[in-house]
Amino acid sequence: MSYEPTIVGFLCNWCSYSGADLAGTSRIQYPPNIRIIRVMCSARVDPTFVLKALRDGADGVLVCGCHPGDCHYSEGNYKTMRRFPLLKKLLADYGIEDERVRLEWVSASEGQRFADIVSDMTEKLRALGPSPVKADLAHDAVER
Amino acid sequence: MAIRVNPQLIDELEAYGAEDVSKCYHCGNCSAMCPFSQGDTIFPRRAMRQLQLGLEERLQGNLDPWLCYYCGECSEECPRDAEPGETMMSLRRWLTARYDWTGIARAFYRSWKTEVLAVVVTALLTGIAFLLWGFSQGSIGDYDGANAFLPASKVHIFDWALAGVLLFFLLSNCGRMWWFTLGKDERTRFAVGSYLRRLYLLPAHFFTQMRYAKCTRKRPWAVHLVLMLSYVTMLVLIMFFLRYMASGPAVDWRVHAFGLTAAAGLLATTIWALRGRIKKTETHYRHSHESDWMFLILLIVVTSTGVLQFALHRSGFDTAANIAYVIHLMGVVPMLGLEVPFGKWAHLAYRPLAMYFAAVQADALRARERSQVPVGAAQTA
Amino acid sequence: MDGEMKIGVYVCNCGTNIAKVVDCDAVAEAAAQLPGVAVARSYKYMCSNPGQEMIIQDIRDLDLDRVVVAACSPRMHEPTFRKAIQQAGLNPYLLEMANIREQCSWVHSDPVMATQKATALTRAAVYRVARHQPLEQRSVDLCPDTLVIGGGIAGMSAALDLADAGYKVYLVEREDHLGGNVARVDLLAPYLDSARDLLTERITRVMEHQNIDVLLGAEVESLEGFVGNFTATVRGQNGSPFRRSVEVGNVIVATGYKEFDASRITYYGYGKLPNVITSFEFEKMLRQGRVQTKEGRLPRYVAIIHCVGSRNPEYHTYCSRVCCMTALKYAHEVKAAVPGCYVSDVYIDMHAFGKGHEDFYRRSAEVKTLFLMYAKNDHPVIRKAGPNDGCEMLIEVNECLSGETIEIPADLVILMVGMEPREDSEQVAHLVNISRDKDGWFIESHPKLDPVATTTDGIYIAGACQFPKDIPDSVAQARAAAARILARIARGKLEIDAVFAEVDEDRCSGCRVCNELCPYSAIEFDEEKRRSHVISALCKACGACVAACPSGAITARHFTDDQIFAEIEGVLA
Amino acid sequence: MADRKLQIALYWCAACGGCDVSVLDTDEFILEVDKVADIRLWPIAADGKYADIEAMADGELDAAFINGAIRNSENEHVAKLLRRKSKVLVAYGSCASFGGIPGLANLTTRDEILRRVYRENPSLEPGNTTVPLPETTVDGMQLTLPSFYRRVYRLDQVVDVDYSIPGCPPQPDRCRESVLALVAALTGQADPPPKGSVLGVYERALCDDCPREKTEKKVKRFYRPWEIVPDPNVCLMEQGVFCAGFATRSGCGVRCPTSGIPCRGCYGPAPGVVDQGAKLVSAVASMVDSQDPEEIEAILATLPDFTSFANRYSVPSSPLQRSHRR
Repeated sequence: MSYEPTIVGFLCNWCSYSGADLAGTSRIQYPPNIRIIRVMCSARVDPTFVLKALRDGADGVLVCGCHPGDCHYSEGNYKTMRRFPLLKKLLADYGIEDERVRLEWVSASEGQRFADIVSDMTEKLRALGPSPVKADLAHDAVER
Repeated sequence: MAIRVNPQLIDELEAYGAEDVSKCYHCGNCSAMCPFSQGDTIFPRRAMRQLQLGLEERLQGNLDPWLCYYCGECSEECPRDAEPGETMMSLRRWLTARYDWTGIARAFYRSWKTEVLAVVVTALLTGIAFLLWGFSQGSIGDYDGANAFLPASKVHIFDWALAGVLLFFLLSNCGRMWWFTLGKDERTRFAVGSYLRRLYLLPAHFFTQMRYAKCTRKRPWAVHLVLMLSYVTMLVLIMFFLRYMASGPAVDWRVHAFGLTAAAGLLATTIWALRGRIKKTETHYRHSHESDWMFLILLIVVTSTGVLQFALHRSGFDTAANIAYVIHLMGVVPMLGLEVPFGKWAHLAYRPLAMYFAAVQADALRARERSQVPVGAAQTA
Repeated sequence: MDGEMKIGVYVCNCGTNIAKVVDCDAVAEAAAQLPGVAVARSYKYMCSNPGQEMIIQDIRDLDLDRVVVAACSPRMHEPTFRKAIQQAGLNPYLLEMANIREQCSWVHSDPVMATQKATALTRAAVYRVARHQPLEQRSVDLCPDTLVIGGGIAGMSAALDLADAGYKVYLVEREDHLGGNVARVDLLAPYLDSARDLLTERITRVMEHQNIDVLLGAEVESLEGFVGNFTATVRGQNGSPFRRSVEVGNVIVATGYKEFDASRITYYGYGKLPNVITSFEFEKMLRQGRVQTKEGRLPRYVAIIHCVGSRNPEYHTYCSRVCCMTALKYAHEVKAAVPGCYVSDVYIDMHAFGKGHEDFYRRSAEVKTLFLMYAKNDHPVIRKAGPNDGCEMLIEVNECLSGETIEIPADLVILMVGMEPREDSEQVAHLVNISRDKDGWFIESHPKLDPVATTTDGIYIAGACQFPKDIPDSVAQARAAAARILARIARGKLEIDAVFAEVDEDRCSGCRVCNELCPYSAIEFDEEKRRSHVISALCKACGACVAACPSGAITARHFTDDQIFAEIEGVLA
Repeated sequence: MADRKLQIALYWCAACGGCDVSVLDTDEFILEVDKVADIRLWPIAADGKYADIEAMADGELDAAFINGAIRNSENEHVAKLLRRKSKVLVAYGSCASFGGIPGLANLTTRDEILRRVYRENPSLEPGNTTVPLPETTVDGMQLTLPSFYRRVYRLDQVVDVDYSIPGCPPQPDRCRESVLALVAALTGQADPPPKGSVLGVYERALCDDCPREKTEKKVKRFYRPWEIVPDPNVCLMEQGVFCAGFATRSGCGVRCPTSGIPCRGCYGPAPGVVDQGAKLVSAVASMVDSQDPEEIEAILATLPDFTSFANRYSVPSSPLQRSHRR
């Protein structure tokens, strides 16, 4: 049986979520592996969400916000931009592969871009294989 | 190499009756509904576009105007009232003027005064000449016989002379037409084979007007065919059987049967056309250039006087018959001498020629495409 | 409490829009099994009246306390369903939508996978809604005055409507005169009426209007606050410099456009050939009543070239919309000014979309304008004419309609330069906090349903700053903006979304990490209590501070950690 | 005063011993405890064998205080044993509560640790390649050792825990308070705190008790403590010294920051916070004063070994709990 990755996407309401909606209204097809969660701004994405998603079995996490300079809240996406390198350091130390967590800028007019990102990420995760986190922790509980 | 346009051309064409062509924005409705516009041809729009742009050379070498018989449907369908039909008509006038090396045609088309003047003067001269000559031949009381005022045998010779002059001008202009359309184009200049193969089209189109018959509307074609056949019949009779027509108390029915039918045909159609143009009954009668009126007036005059003199002579009024005859000739001479080579009549030669040339052109183009096929294939491969 | 919770789940088929890919019944059945779900239905059109009725009835009959609608994007119908459940007496915030159309059925074709995804999204919505709390809308007073940025035809029209309704308007114009780009124009297509007359009436009314405070030679320096309560600082530099701050409730941005710089295009010889000029330079000639070449001669041949900088991948791909009719107008004006002059109009397509435009096009053809069509990627080329060409320049065009490469004479060439966003559109966008599209035009809140408002509440756009527009369209949009604002003023109070951030003062340790973060300076630090707190009216609920608060003392109403955790568990369960 | 003495046990699992010392640091308070309780097991201070515990009836103990994390099978065995024998089980100190310093081992692997310690350690006697094994035979004798687990667990990941008293070690006063509270509960003089309560802590983050002055935070560069002499009155974070205080529960008495040492977060996350590390990521990042990706990278590069600062005491408590590297 072939493995299908599950991606949890945190999209900012103003640009990226609208962009994803635009992909819909323009019927641009992309893999159904992503599950989108709407937040008002990418800056609302607490790194805890990312860890939680991985903990609960996500194979990848995608965070999307407005392009730098275009944030509906003027600077929210810069806050996300600052957070990500640190989050990546943390994840690397926990042995999470870099490809699993991704930050992208998608504007309200970039339905195609959003679809491309999801397709690309899905491809990469298929190649990478399932995330070990959930299984590992289940295993830890039964065998020390 | 870019072609230099002549912005004035479109103004020049106004004198020939093309007034609305600038309105055309090439939506293609006319091409869509014209039966002559097949496949990717842009008939009648190509010529209209060349006219709008002022591509004089291209236009002069374009046969399209002759391929149109002016059924008038395009003009009716045109969303912008650009009158494609009438534009083609005007282009035919313009081309006639272009083909004519003497410049007479141009003068006639551009100013009806000149035309009328020329016709009137010629008529008067003819009148005077025949009167003087008549009195030197016999008595005005005699229509035929030894003492005939205008002896058919001699008039016959005059006819031939006139025909000679007419043919000279007409043929030389046809020569120019060939040069403009095919001669200049090295692809078609020496296509001897195709010239021979297609030759049959000349008589075919001349006598049947078969292309006209293809138009959606049949009536104009019928009328035109009757007119044209009657005219040709009459021409033949005059050229070869004049003596029998004017012959003696005894009626030669072999000739008269034709003569009278032709006369009837001519009268009927001419009157139909005149009525049409006055009442603007049909699209192709909506616009009338001076030359159209001249054409019909001369025709009706000549036909009626012809019939008249016959009637008078048969009913024994020879003097009156002779006078009618002179008037008849006063119409015939300007008609044949001026209108046929330099006026609307010329199309009796240009049209069939155009069909013929068009066929040759088509052959040439097809041959060219065939020769290009491998190239095309190579490109697509 | 999950025990007694009663959630209603409604799966919309959206005709076949959702149902053709997603098995809506299966989604509903799956939802029915979830904890707290009292009823789960699938229906043709949830947004239809019967659809909403169904929800309302269920709420009443089964006394549901929470509702999930799995349908289109919440950006589309959340307000609809919030109203619906409100009618049934539920707090509007006890609703959650699952986006199974835009983000599922429309973008996926595999029914199995799509149905799985739709089920997951619906599950997430159920988990989430179970953690929703009822929230109360707040209303604040709003200042009835309006700030209009830009004194062009759009700005003035909006200002007049607002002022006529009896409200104060501050009209800020950078130049020392009103009128904007229209003031640079002679006659107007398609009726060839005078732009001057049109403007004079507007300008005099604006200048004399007691409710309009015209600030010429001035710029807006900063805009603080939020809808209903903005504070703008206006700085005037020319004349006697001043800086004043005005209180306004709404803002209309009508900053217009600037024309494309023709010298960016080399192949038309603009700047090198003296008689190649732009449309605006020609307007100037017309206004001065002298149509002539640089050498002062009357042109015999005038050529007009369309789409200069527009519909061109190298410059702007969009159509500038006004040039076609303006070009036709020139044909008329040239013929009028120089009788017997030949005008050729070199175009790609003739865009005659507006009222009276098609007739105008026809009339222009009747005055014997020579229309030459060139292909989008095959522009004409202009060169200096030789001594015996009898004209200044020759234009070579590959003419599409004839298929010929032709050469037309020209003494004067007019380049129809397109419109582009002003150089400072980016600063303006930041100033009023709105977004720009890829070309730099301001983005409206909805391209079809709300082309006047922006994503920032209280900021409206009018005229060509949004996209190239002709005068009627600009004025229409301007007056629509005015109407929108008047409608709001009429309501007196201003309903503000109940979604905002809150600091739990018992948990705040006063570390002040959040203070720096708020783009709306909605977070205040109370030196007394040594706690931070949020001014809810200023808060726009972005949640940046919530994520940043190291002690978890800030909650985002309606986007709490709990609710989002629930959603994560939902999509992954 | 209770008629019968309370029966209690203190035990250390994977720990440094600091927790036991912190108990001793309560000084004569021990004697107060002794008045009301019999200490049945306290390896560091009193005699007592596992056998004695095994001999007890289930629930015979009133309370057992376990410090240290679960690193090997012995830790788990004793933890489970005490759980069975005790009415109330208390996770004492940060290791038992969050995994603590031993928990950092979860960022690497068992094999790596054994290799480093028994093969590469410079202090090994040359040629000695002995690695401890669960079972060995020495001259016909079967010797067993507790097996060394793949990872470190916090106490409540292997047994059910009633209360926890965080701190590395718990501050003596807090220890005293919480013990008294428990005694009161166990002797029926007060209602027992709700199960799962964290004792000996405050409800806010450290900054609330930190005397250093706080303003808005913008940082262009971070410093290790020895790199600068920090202003004693200004928030360390604002001076670029990484201090986990604002993401750490107060209760310690702000001993580190008041003595110029940045907080390392031993008291664990503030109430309601899932993971200290994640919170520190967003909080620290939001102080970075730049909008340019390169500059941001550069500034964050001045925070070496970030994770072992962010989750210094809480790796096994983070949602990811351990490294998942393959």
